[in-house]
Amino acid sequence: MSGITIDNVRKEYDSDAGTIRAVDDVSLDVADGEFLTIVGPSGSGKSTLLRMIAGLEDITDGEIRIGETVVNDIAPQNRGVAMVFQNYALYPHMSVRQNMSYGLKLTTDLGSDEIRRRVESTAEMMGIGDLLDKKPNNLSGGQQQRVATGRAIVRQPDVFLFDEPLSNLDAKLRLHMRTELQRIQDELDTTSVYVTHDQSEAMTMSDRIVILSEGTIQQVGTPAEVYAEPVNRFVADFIGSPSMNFFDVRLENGVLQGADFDYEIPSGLASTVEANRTAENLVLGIRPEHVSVDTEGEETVTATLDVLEHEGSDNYLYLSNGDTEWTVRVDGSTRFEWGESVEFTLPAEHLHVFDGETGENLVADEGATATTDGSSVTASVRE
Amino acid sequence: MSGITIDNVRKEYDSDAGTIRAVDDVSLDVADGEFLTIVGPSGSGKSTLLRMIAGLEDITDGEIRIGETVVNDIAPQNRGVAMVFQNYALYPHMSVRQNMSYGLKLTTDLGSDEIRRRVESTAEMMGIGDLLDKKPNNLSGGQQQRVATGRAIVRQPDVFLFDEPLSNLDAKLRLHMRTELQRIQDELDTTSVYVTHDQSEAMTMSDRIVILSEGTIQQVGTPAEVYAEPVNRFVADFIGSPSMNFFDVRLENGVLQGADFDYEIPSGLASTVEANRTAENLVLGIRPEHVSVDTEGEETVTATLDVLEHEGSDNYLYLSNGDTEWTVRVDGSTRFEWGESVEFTLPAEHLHVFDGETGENLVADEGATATTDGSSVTASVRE
Amino acid sequence: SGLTGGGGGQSTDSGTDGGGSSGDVEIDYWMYFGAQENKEMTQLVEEFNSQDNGIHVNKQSVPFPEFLNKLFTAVNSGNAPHVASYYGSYGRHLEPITHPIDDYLSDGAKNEYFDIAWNNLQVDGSTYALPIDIHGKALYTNDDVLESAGVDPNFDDWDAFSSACDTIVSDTESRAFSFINWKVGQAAFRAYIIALEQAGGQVVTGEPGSYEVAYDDDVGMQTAEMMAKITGEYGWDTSQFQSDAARVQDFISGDLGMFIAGTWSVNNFENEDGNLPEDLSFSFEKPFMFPGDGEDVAWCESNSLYFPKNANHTDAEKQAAVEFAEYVTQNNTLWASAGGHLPAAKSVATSSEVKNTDLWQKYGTIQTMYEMVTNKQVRYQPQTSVHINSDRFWGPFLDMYLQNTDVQSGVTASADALSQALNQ
Amino acid sequence: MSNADSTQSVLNRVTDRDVLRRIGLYAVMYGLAIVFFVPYWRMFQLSVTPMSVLSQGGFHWIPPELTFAVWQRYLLQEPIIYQWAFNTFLVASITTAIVLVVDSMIAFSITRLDWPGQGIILAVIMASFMIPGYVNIIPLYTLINDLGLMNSYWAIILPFAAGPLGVFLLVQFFRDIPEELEEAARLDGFSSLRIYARIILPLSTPILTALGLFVFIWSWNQFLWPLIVLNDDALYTLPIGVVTLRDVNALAPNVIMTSLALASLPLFIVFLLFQDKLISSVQMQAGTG
Amino acid sequence: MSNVETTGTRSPSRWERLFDRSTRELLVGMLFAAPYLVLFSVFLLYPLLKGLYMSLHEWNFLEPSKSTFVGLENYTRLLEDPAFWNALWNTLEFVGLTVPLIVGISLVLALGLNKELVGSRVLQFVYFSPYVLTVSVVGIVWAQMFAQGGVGTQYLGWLFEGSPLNSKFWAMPAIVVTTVWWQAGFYFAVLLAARQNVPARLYEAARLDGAGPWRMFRDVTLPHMKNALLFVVIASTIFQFQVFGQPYLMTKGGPVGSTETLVYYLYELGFQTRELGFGAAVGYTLLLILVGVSMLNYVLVGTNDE
Ligand SMILES: Nc1ncnc2c1ncn2[C@@H]1O[C@H](COP(=O)(O)OP(=O)(O)OP(=O)(O)O)[C@@H](O)[C@H]1O
Ligand SMILES: Nc1ncnc2c1ncn2[C@@H]1O[C@H](COP(=O)(O)OP(=O)(O)OP(=O)(O)O)[C@@H](O)[C@H]1O
Ligand SMILES: O=P(O)(O)OC[C@H](O)CO
Ligand SMILES: [Mg+2]
Ligand SMILES: [Mg+2]
Repeated sequence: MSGITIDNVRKEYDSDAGTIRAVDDVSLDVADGEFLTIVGPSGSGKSTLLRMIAGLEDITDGEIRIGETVVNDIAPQNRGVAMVFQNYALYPHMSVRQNMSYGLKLTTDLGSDEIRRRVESTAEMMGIGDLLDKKPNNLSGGQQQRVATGRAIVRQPDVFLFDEPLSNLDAKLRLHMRTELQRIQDELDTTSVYVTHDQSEAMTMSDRIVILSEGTIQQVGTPAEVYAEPVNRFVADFIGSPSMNFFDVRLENGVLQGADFDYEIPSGLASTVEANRTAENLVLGIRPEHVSVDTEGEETVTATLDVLEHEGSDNYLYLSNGDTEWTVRVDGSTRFEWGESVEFTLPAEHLHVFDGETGENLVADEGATATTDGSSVTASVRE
Repeated sequence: MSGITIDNVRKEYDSDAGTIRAVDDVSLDVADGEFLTIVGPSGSGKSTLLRMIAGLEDITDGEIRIGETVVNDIAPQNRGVAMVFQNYALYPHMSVRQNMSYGLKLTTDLGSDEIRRRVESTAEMMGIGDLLDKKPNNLSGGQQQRVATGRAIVRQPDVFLFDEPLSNLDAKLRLHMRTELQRIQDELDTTSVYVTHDQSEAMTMSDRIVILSEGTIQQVGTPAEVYAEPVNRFVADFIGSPSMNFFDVRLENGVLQGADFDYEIPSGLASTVEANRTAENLVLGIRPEHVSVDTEGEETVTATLDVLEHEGSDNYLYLSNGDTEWTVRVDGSTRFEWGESVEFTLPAEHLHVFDGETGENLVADEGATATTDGSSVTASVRE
Repeated sequence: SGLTGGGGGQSTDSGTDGGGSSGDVEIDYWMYFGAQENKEMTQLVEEFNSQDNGIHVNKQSVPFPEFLNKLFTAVNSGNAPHVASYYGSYGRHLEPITHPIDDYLSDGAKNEYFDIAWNNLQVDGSTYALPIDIHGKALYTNDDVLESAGVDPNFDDWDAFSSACDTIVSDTESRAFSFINWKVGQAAFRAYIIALEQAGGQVVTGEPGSYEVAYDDDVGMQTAEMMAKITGEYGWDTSQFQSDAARVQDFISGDLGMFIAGTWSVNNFENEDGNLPEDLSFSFEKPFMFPGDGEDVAWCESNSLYFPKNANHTDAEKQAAVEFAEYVTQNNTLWASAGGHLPAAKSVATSSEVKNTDLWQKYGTIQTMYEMVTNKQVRYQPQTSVHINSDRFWGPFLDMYLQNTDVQSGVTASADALSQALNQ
Repeated sequence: MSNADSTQSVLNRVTDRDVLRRIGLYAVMYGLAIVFFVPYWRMFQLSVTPMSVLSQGGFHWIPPELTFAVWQRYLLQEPIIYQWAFNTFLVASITTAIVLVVDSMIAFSITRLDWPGQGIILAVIMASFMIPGYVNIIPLYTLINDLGLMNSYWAIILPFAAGPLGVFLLVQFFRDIPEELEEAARLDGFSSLRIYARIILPLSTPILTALGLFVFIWSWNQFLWPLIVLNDDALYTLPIGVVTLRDVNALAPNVIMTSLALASLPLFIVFLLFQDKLISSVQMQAGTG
Repeated sequence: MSNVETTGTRSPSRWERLFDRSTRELLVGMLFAAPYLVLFSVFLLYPLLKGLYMSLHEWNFLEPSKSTFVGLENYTRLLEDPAFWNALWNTLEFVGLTVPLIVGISLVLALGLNKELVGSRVLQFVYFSPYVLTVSVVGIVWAQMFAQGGVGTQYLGWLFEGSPLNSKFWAMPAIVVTTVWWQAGFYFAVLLAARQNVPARLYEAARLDGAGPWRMFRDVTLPHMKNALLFVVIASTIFQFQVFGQPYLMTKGGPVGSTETLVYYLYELGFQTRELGFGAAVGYTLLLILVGVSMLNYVLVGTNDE
């Protein structure tokens, strides 16, 4: 068991169109036993980073350590890592048992009895004890997922690597397997790096989240931190569903002036913005669930209800005034009529104001250190 | 413009393993201008029913009327229906314009100028005006979806049929397109039958929902009705996410006795159950969002927190006592520790008790008429 | 020709020949000639067509290996041509698919040809074909090789011949003698007949129509042994055949002193320009050096013109076909001067155009052939009703010569196959 | 090379062993390529070697003298090769056209229309897949003879077009065209003919190209059957034409090799132009096997 | 939407009223199927049946009506004909030598070319291109290669003393080599595709599991290529069973019948001696053998599929 240290790591691919910088100067510490999730849109370099840790890609520049050992030149099978792939990468012609014992046979000196024992107990733990003699093709997606995870677990590695392990499952099963993977990680307490493009997966599973974009780290922090205090507009947009509402605004005398609304904000907030901003134009952000239809504050915005969506115990309101559109989440029991005017407030503690040029969050607390320009990021692990 | 009447319709397929009854004696009225959704698990007969309306499948038995006309023997193109398919079924070798105008060319006497005009105005309305000369393969999934919908709209049919039109889109886009489709339907006010296996889609979009299982109708009703008053356990389980919690219980002297808990219920409720039940064993159901951790009632259940999932502004608690597992939704701001004991109540107005044998909801109000045995179902349209 | 180029009697083919006038009788003519012979026959046909005689001939080349087969099919399907070339001694084999022409021949036609050639074309008293030539096999000697070994090419008997061969082998780099010229059963068959008859044996006994195989007797066996020893014990020739025509190649390059080959083989000596190589000096000797006390006769054959059956052919066409055949067989000096054959028509054979060619004068191939014919030193192969030249029968002889099989079983296999075929 | 990325990353780790392995790989692959290339070289080399050199015997990789006389002869003076090439082209094109039209029609009928007995018919056609072409030649020969098709191109074209390969390939492919597409078309008012011509055929261009190339090449290269049914050298196709040239010119390797090279040239050009298509058509064929 | 030209329900057309739906489908279906079905029945099915009929007769080529029924006599004669057994044996020898060589070489080529090599397109061209040659070109070129002054005799002459085509022992191997050169490219292309379809992730998983190159080949590559390899074996077996062109052009079946194969034998009977009834019996026997071979193969494939 050991942590991972990633030090100024870069990865470049040569392609016909020139050099592609897939991972750009990334530094990151993963603590021993931590469950770290890397999220980001497609092509942001998540897989590349993970595969460098695994040893499946060369490291162009920088250093990766697992525990105390620099692994740059160590072959994958000797790094003490195990990986779970998106398509599971199970050997289709081998039984589940053979799939699980293959790595043990090749990389350890364990006797076949011992291997058998270990495979069987792992299979028990994964709930696939009765599938050991089946071929992967005869298993359901969820079962295959369990086998792939079991194959990683049975090797008792120092580090688990997951590359979108759940994305081939359907929605219900995905929810279920999330919980299951978390339970297992809680139990084994093995350092895990988990790649996904699904922010809700990242939010629900991880100790900490790394948000990548175009090969550079945007923010590192606990789920609560990145949700509540996104360092920039990219993170704010990426995390949370439905997405945060964004509006182009200017700030005049403590009043945010949008295209179709004006909104006065507390003077403390206004002065923080003034102090930090680099550009005239700003972006106001607020999450749908933070907009408040309790019209108790004096400062309100009014908009017309276009569509009401009823989902489970919530209602989503799609409102508009002029060309400005608002998404608002309210309780399912609240009644609204189509075409009705809805009045609402924007609670100051949930307001985000981003710089129009740099995209930086001008009002973020200084809790999580983060940058948008790819220089090093370190964050302590949440307890 | 016209409603649809489905009268004791049955569909059987011959297969090697004998006759498959894909749709079993279904009766249903769809009002003029209504947006009706058919949901159900895979293989429940949703597509088959829709395709019989379209004329793509023969009707084994029964009668389908569109407006006043019996359409059983009318060719698909002459039924005045237009359909949007799951994979869009765009002609890949034709431009968007050709895709949209082909049906008009073949089934109407419109001149090519008129067709051009109609195609262009529909394309404008769908926001694909600038894509008219592209081939479908060069479009994104969402754009293809718009083209497919546009192709249906341009024909100005009496009835729209949708077969899982959004299931090929990714989560965010799917949410967005839902809203868009609703807007369009509001605008055109054309009778629509919409098939999906995603209950949340059904809940958010429809005037009424039909829940199918194994070819028979389980319940027909507004989203609110089927959510609040599921007629049987199947519907209760199928509608809502995460699913309702179910527990095998017995009722002794007004006390529900589960494997790991006892819970006393109001006597009115208990006597309704007693009056309706056919079996000794019962199933208690309550939705995660209805479990209350405000421990103000005197009757409480206590369980240990296994996993806490933080999603957006909500927390999901996965609790257990003994072998009984509970899923509970609480507000995101509530703090809980792993391993903590949580005490909660089950509000009587949200309790469902199902018959252990028939699965029928023993405490459902008599609002929506529905049966579980495949006999005819009629429901009036919500205004 | 289009997709249905075959067609019936009224062929639509017009590519190669200038058009006759539209009222002409159209005649189809199939021939298997290749290389030089093809050119000359084409020229003869053109010559004939250019005459104003109301007949137009459309010729078609059909490859030799498939010729018989195609002819049978064509007759069978009612598409047969009016005239087809084939060997004169095949009258019996072709009799079911050809018709006699005695009613159509011009007066005295019989007397135009050497008797031996004419008689060969008679089947049960009817004339079935007209002969173009008489071609035979004899002994080619490469004079440079013989000279450098100090050997005189006049061999009267086997002893003289053997010692000459031994001398060549011992005194030069060259091999002495090859029994066959081409790697094909038919070549072995034709050379074997020469040696067999000189040894007093016969291929078959009895009359046409009731032949019995005879070469599986002692004489036949001994002759076959002699043949096999040439590449074996005697060491005069190698049992390797590097390509079908390798012996010809070896002869020209001086790697081989002598071989048995046909009059027409000179065609194969020509270089790219169609001339005989200047540095090649050779002669063509009568092949009467084989052991035994049989007759001194050599094998001969005639390219001939047959008249396939076809219900669509009119009498006028049949008449025209014979007219054409008479013309081609009686006006073919080219066939000698360029083709290397002795024409079967006496007057052509002895015409000055023929006698003045190098082949008559300098190399003596045609002259030697003429002498053998007039001295009655040539004989046709038996007129069997089976396709006697087939590799089925003579492949074993080739194999014996190449030391691939022993003589006993080779002769037996060959004789059995032929007997079986003759008795069917 | 879809998995180049993985191989790449494996091979990038430059160690001595990898370098050695790579050198070995190149040696084997290029060594085999050279061996494979030898017959081509010999064909070309002999075609430009004059008889004077050839009749000396002896062996050369590079002839001491060159002549393009024979090439000139066949390219400029004796047009017979052009005639044969044209014939072959005609036969191969017509065969290909018939196969594409007729096979796609029945494949459409079987996969996209619904009528009783289609299963049985398909089964019979598929079963005939097991019947090797040569088994039938004798009865087929008598049939062609009876039909009066001897010495005509139909004798080559029609039996070839009756083969089940195209039906097999197209049935597989058509089955994979989403049914929704056809249903959408039916709702749009397409007739069956229109669905076939406007939807199925345009969508099948990859498989039709592959099948077409394949049939074209097979038909172009047919040997035994044209040898049996064609009589007239003006009607010959290249493959049998060159064999008769050999019989006539058996002595002159340069002449024979030139004719062979000329006979191979057209398909070589086709291959150069369509290398990827052809190879993928081979692979498609295997995919059905 | 109340205005003109909406796509409303219409009444059935005449064609719809005349025939019910299934009749219409049948008519249209047959219309599309007919052209091929005619070709198929006339030029494939009919000859197949006629072949059976002919094989039971002593067939008179010139006058088929005079053919006599002989029952199974042609077949019994066949079984007693040493030439048949010789041809069968030669064919088995040819197939037995050719198929393993083709499989081996095409596998080597496919695996090698799967790596990224400089010039891989050229290599692919060289390996595959012989396949587009006609057998007459292949046969004649290779006959030259094995003839006097040919490459084969020049460098390997010591093996067979002169030309292998003259040797009872070496003639068949020479034909085999020729065939491998001609055909390997086809199967190479098939196997290359199969190799490229092996998911790259599996190699990564195997790397993490500690597998070396041999293990990866044995445990990942081979199992994935199994079906393609089986196709190659089956297809090449069936195709090579019908070898004709090469012996026809290179050896005429010799020396001493050592390269006379079944189809060659069939060809001689049918088209040289015109014993059509007997030839048809040979054809049917060949068919039975090949169907047997396919069956055997299908059984093998069947038991191997999970
Ligand atoms: N082998 C390669 N050669 C060249 N470029 C590559 C290679 N692998 C990845 N890239 C490029 O590197 C960048 C990062 O790719 P990577 O696969 O790490 O993204 P990702 O975040 O995992 O995306 P996804 O969510 O789609 O899996 C992309 O621009 C990609 O095109
Ligand atoms: N053409 C057919 N032949 C035989 N059985 C069929 C056919 N089409 C559908 N079925 C069967 O009919 C039943 C209902 O199928 P249907 O496609 O209507 O289900 P569905 O509810 O649309 O499912 P899904 O959500 O998977 O699309 C299934 O059991 C299916 O197997
Ligand atoms: O006559 P071909 O060209 O079909 O030849 C078939 C081959 O000889 C089989 O190896
Ligand atoms: Mg990735
Ligand atoms: Mg469906």
